[in-house]
Amino acid sequence: MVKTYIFRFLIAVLTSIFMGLLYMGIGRKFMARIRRCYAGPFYQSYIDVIKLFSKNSISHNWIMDFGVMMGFAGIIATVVFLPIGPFNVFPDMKGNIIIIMYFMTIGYLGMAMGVAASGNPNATIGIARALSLMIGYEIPFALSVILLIFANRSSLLYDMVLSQHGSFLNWNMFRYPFAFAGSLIALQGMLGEQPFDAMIAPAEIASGPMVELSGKFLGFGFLQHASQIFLETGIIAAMFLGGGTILGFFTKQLILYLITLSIAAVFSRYRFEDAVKFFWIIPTLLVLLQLVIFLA
Amino acid sequence: MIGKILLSGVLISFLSMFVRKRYNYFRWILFSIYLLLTLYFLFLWRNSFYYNESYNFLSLYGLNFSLNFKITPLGWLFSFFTIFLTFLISIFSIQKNIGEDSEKLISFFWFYLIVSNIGIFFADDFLTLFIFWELMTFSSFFVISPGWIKSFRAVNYYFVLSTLGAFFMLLGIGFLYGGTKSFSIESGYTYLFTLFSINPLLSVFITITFILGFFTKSALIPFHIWPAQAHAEAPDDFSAFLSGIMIKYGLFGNLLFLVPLFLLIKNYPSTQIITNGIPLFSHILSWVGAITSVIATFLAIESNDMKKLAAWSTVANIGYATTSIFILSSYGIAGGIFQIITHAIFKTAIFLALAAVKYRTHEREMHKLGGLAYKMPVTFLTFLLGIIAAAGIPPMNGYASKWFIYQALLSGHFPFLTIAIFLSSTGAFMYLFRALHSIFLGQLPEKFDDVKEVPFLMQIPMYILMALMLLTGVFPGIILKPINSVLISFNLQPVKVTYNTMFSTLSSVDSLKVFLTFSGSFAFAFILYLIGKPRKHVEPLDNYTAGQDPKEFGLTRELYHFALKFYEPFEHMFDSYRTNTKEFYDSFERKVNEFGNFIKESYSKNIRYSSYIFIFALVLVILYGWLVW
Amino acid sequence: MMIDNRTLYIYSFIIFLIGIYGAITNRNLIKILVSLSIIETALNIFLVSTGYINGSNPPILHSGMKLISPNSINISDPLPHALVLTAIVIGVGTTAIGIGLTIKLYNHYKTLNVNRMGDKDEL
Amino acid sequence: MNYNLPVLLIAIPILFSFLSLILGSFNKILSKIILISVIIFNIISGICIYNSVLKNGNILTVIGNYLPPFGINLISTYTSISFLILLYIVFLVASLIFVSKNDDRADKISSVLLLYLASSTGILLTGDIFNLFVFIEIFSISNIILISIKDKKLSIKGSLKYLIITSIGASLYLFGIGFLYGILGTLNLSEISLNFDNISYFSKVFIFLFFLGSIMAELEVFPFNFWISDSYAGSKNYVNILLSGLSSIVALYIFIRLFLTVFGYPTFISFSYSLPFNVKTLFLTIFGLSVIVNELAALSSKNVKRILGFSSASSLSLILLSLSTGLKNGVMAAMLIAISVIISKPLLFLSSHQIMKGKGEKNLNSFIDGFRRNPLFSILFIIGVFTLVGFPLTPSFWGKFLLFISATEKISYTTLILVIVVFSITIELFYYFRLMHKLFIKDENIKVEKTKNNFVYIFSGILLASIIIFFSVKPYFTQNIVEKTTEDIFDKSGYIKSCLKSGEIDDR
Repeated sequence: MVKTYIFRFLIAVLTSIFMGLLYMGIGRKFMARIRRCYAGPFYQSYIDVIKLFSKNSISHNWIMDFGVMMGFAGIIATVVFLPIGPFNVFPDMKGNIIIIMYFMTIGYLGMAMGVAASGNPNATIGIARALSLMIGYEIPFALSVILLIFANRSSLLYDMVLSQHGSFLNWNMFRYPFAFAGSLIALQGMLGEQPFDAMIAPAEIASGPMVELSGKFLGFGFLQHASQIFLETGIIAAMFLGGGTILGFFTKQLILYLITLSIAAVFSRYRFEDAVKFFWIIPTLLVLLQLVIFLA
Repeated sequence: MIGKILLSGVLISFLSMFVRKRYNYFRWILFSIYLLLTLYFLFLWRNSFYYNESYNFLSLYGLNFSLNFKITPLGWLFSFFTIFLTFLISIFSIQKNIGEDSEKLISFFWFYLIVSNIGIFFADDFLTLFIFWELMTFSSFFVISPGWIKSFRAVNYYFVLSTLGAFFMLLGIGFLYGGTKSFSIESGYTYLFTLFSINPLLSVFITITFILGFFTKSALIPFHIWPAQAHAEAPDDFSAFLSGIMIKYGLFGNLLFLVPLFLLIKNYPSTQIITNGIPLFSHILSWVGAITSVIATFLAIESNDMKKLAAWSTVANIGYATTSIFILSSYGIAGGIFQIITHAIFKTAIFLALAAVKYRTHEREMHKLGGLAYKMPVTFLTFLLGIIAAAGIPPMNGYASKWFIYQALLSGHFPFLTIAIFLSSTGAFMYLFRALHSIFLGQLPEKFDDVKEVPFLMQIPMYILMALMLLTGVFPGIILKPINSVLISFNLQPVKVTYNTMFSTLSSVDSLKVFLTFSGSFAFAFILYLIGKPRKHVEPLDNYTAGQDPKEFGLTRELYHFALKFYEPFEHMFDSYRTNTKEFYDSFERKVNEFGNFIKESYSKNIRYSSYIFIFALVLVILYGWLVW
Repeated sequence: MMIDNRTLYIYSFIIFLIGIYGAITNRNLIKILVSLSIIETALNIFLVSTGYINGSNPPILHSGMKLISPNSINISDPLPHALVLTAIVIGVGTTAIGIGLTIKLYNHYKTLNVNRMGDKDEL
Repeated sequence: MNYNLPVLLIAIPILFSFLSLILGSFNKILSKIILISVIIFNIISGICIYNSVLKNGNILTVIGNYLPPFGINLISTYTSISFLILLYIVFLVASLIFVSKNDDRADKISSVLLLYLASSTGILLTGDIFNLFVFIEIFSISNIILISIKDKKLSIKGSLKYLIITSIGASLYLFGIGFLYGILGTLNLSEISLNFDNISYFSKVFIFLFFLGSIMAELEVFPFNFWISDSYAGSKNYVNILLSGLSSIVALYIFIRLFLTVFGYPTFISFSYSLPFNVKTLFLTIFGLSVIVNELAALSSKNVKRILGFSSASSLSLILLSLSTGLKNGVMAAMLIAISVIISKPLLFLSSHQIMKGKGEKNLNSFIDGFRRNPLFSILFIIGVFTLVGFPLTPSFWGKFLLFISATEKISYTTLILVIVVFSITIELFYYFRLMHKLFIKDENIKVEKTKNNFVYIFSGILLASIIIFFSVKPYFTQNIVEKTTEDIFDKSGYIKSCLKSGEIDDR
């Protein structure tokens, strides 16, 4: 029985890495198109990862290695709990949303710890910004999760998906439009895309947390970002777009990612305390409005 | 049997007074042996519930004052985990006191704290509860400020607030005694329940006196300022006891008296206003808990002193526990008690780690520390696991209790309470990482280059606590089974739980599988790490100045440690509505002093004033007599 | 005009009030002590007047008076007179001590004015 | 044990007080010996009176063979005897301290002390209202002299204030007696209490106000306690002990005897037709106000003796407050608190004096580093504070507990006052613990030498502390004392019967 779990675990992890890198490659080409210039082939990100893992790298102490590994492990562990379309690693815990939300924080904690151990002040300033931004976008995201839990009387993503099958009209996107808008903005913050990427602002803090990472550590960061894209878009897809078959699920993820990229291409960077204020006002009010409508 | 334990505690405390100053640590060995004994007895009684014992003291005119104890499941659970954690703390403080020739008094009063701890948890009637409550307040006064000048200002918030609360509770007990002619808690809240319909004003007044008594002790909204002061100033191992155990007495009081009262009201809703399925009163109290946790989290984000930060996080966690207790559903109460126990475990771990840091560096301000992880790996690991548990991240026990609270809140349809709890738990992650980074990661200052790991005796409690956190995290059933027996004593239906999975209406979690997935993915990452080219170790400073000697640039390692104003922009967001309750209490005290001065001034300055007072008094008496006749 | 008990009571009460007024409003310590003795005298008048019975003889048993039954002799009640005696003695005692202390106080403060006696440092 | 022993208790101290003046002029030691021997004699005879009162109830001593309603008589009930013994213990402590100090005016002071002893015993035993006035006057005069012994600015000012207020009080008292005599025609306490009920309503109010006004000064109640701040700060240490310990016992006894037994306060609480105007609210307001005001004054004063003075005044008004609830429990609570206050107050004065021995200025900071300097007396100080403040299992804890229980039957005026009492107790706890905290402040670098305490202080300190511990450890002993005193206070008829049993009631 354990063998099947390990086998399913590997499938989930590898698909998340593979698809994540694919989305990044397509995303890069998409951004280049918007800026009317040409980007490398869509498989460019695979090459980068293989290149990074083959170069030698420097590290300051054992906590840096331990932290980066822990960060990546956290994100993979969360992906395991995400129902990729109909496929589930654990039959009895089909995508418990609360576990996913809390497991993500392990990813952040691991990465933050590894980067902070590098001793570079730019890295820690980046992490401080990332964390305060996190408290910003978590509120609207949590509100929409609560709304859906109240709607389906269960906190399993699987049940949320079940409630949406049938014609695409009864997707949650249409049933709770405001909540969908709020969580889309939250997704923007989660992925750390353009308007809310104060934490890796290259100009101010030399790309923040990644300042000390080199070689395979940067590779780990890359992979973590890739599976993070796969995870977050997967959650929103499951919650609001009724993740159907595997292929349908992937396409929905890609569409969501491209939407965030298109917003990113247009907006310039927010100061992160204004970003937090923005998160606490507009998306939260949207989802609150939806909640009030639902409760009334 | 309980009486013998208490008596032996008092006797040993006098015995410990005669140990000479040089062998100070021998006192603590005595203390931990005593704790081990009590632990053994407690373990013996684990299923002999409802065994009671009474010692008759004084019977003045039919009022028989007697101390009587009863082992209730709630009392047993609380006393077991508190004594166990104090045992760990006492091992830690043996080592801490080897060097110091600390005052004889501290260990003397520690015994009284433990005696009152057992007394409170096993008290069967109000009189015993009040006696040990007073004993605990008086003895904790001396331990928090053993003669340090600065610590008096800190401890007097705690002392004045808790004595005020205790005496208001005495007023409430008086009223209940008026009604029921007996001190038993059981008849107390049934009488109060019937009183709600007859004379609502009096019953609300009585409940408020009890709320004052319990909420001052467990530091909720209007009285939330004393933990930050008391913890910062108390001796380090005592602040572990203070925040791990002493702050729980208020919650124990709630569970003992207020929760059964509200359950009664909930089951037979007569005139009481029922909102959202629970009485309005307890709904307000759960809101008080939620607001405390949010405010405490934001204050913790701003604090730069590591022990103040930990104290504020205790206040926040107590806020969660109160919110979930006052939802009155079986999941709510189970979640609350579970949160209290897990919080006690990981908060003791965090505070012991902080005490170890202070033992080595004698420094409390976080920006003066840094990079201690490279020198003190064991303390770093304890602190890390404590942080993971405090933030409620899955493999550790913090997650299990948070999960329970969410189930209670969500199934009970309290959306806004869930948001408040969620806000404070994400906020918790912010200030916990701040502590982790500023103390353990970042740059190691020159003066701490020769800092060594804490001696082995101090490491034992850390190992045990780490193992405990993981164990209760992966197998939550260990703690949930006794909690179920407590729920049965509240005649609520128990929570469905096996040793490693927790079920609820919304979803179920198998924490063993969660732990296995995490370790599996960690192994996967480790394999990936081995595939990559081996890394080269480089000194951090060589990196920035590209090999040149940083001393020429006048750069010391401290300059590179970013810790002072960690979340400064985030704090500026709240500048406009920053109310300072400490200011309020200080000004209140100043006014009382001025008024007292005015009275004294008017007397002793000269007889002229006193004659005015004399005439005024005479007129008052005559007027009074004339009006009242 | 025969002065009966009622008017005596009122007079003594008025003198008492005068004494009280004097004790309160005076600044000079000696004047306060004088008003204290005024109160004493008011009291004594009051006490004696309680024993007075209208139209009765002074309570001295001379040889001619036969002692048949207490009600028949028309004498005023002797007991308050005895009380007044002790009250006067006590009044004298208190005033003597008062004046002794005022002299001592004068040596310290060099003034008898009550207002200027309270000096700050003793608080 | 014949019936005339109580008279000796008063006569011998007066006789020897004058003898000590004469003998003292030859040699100071003689007057000290007289003082100690008289106090020992009084204690021994007091104890055997106590036994006889236990055996056969109240003892009536008739003086000059005038049967009770006429002449002066001494009546020793259970309350007065137990108060007497407490009084003698505190007086023994004070006189021991006085003897240990060599003072050139020793003979004069010992004669005043003996007068003090005689008058306080007289107050406790007398059965006649005018006789009570005479003893009160002697008592206050000896008080004035004792306060002014220290011959400092502050002490003389304090004694003068005390003189003014007590003489006004005494005059009010005389007015009361005159008025009472005018109506009832008798001076004997028991006869007054016998037909006090059928006095007209208006005159009852007058008598009441006069007597209340007279003893408020002695009881240190709010409008008349302005003498505390100077006399406590100014007077000598053993005088403070006398003031705080003895004068509060005596004042308390006068209040109990006059209001509870003679005027029958408890009876008219329940069905108050005899004194219709609401005396309970009047008492509660005055005493509640005085508790909170004394506490505030104590909180803000810096001089330690002044703090202890004001706090003794506030605990006295707390006792009066619980007495004025008029319930049986209330009076019992008052007795319990009274026992612990009367013994712990002198202990506090004693130990604080020793702790601040070296220091010039007697303010708060002289307590710093007290524990290392003088460990014995700091522990005694802590014991004293714990008993006064109501540490669990001490008599005052049971007293306060009983007070809270008895007064909160239903929401009434008393609960409002109790809320004030709660605040005042917290304030009291605050400033005592502030003092105790200062004891433990120590800075390592300066070496502190232990102060040498002379034997008398140690002996009396340990004596008082052991009495307190004895009371709290053996609760049954305290319990039957308190129950018997409450019984004795409440049975007005028993008091009258024991007084007038030997003579027939005059048919006037």
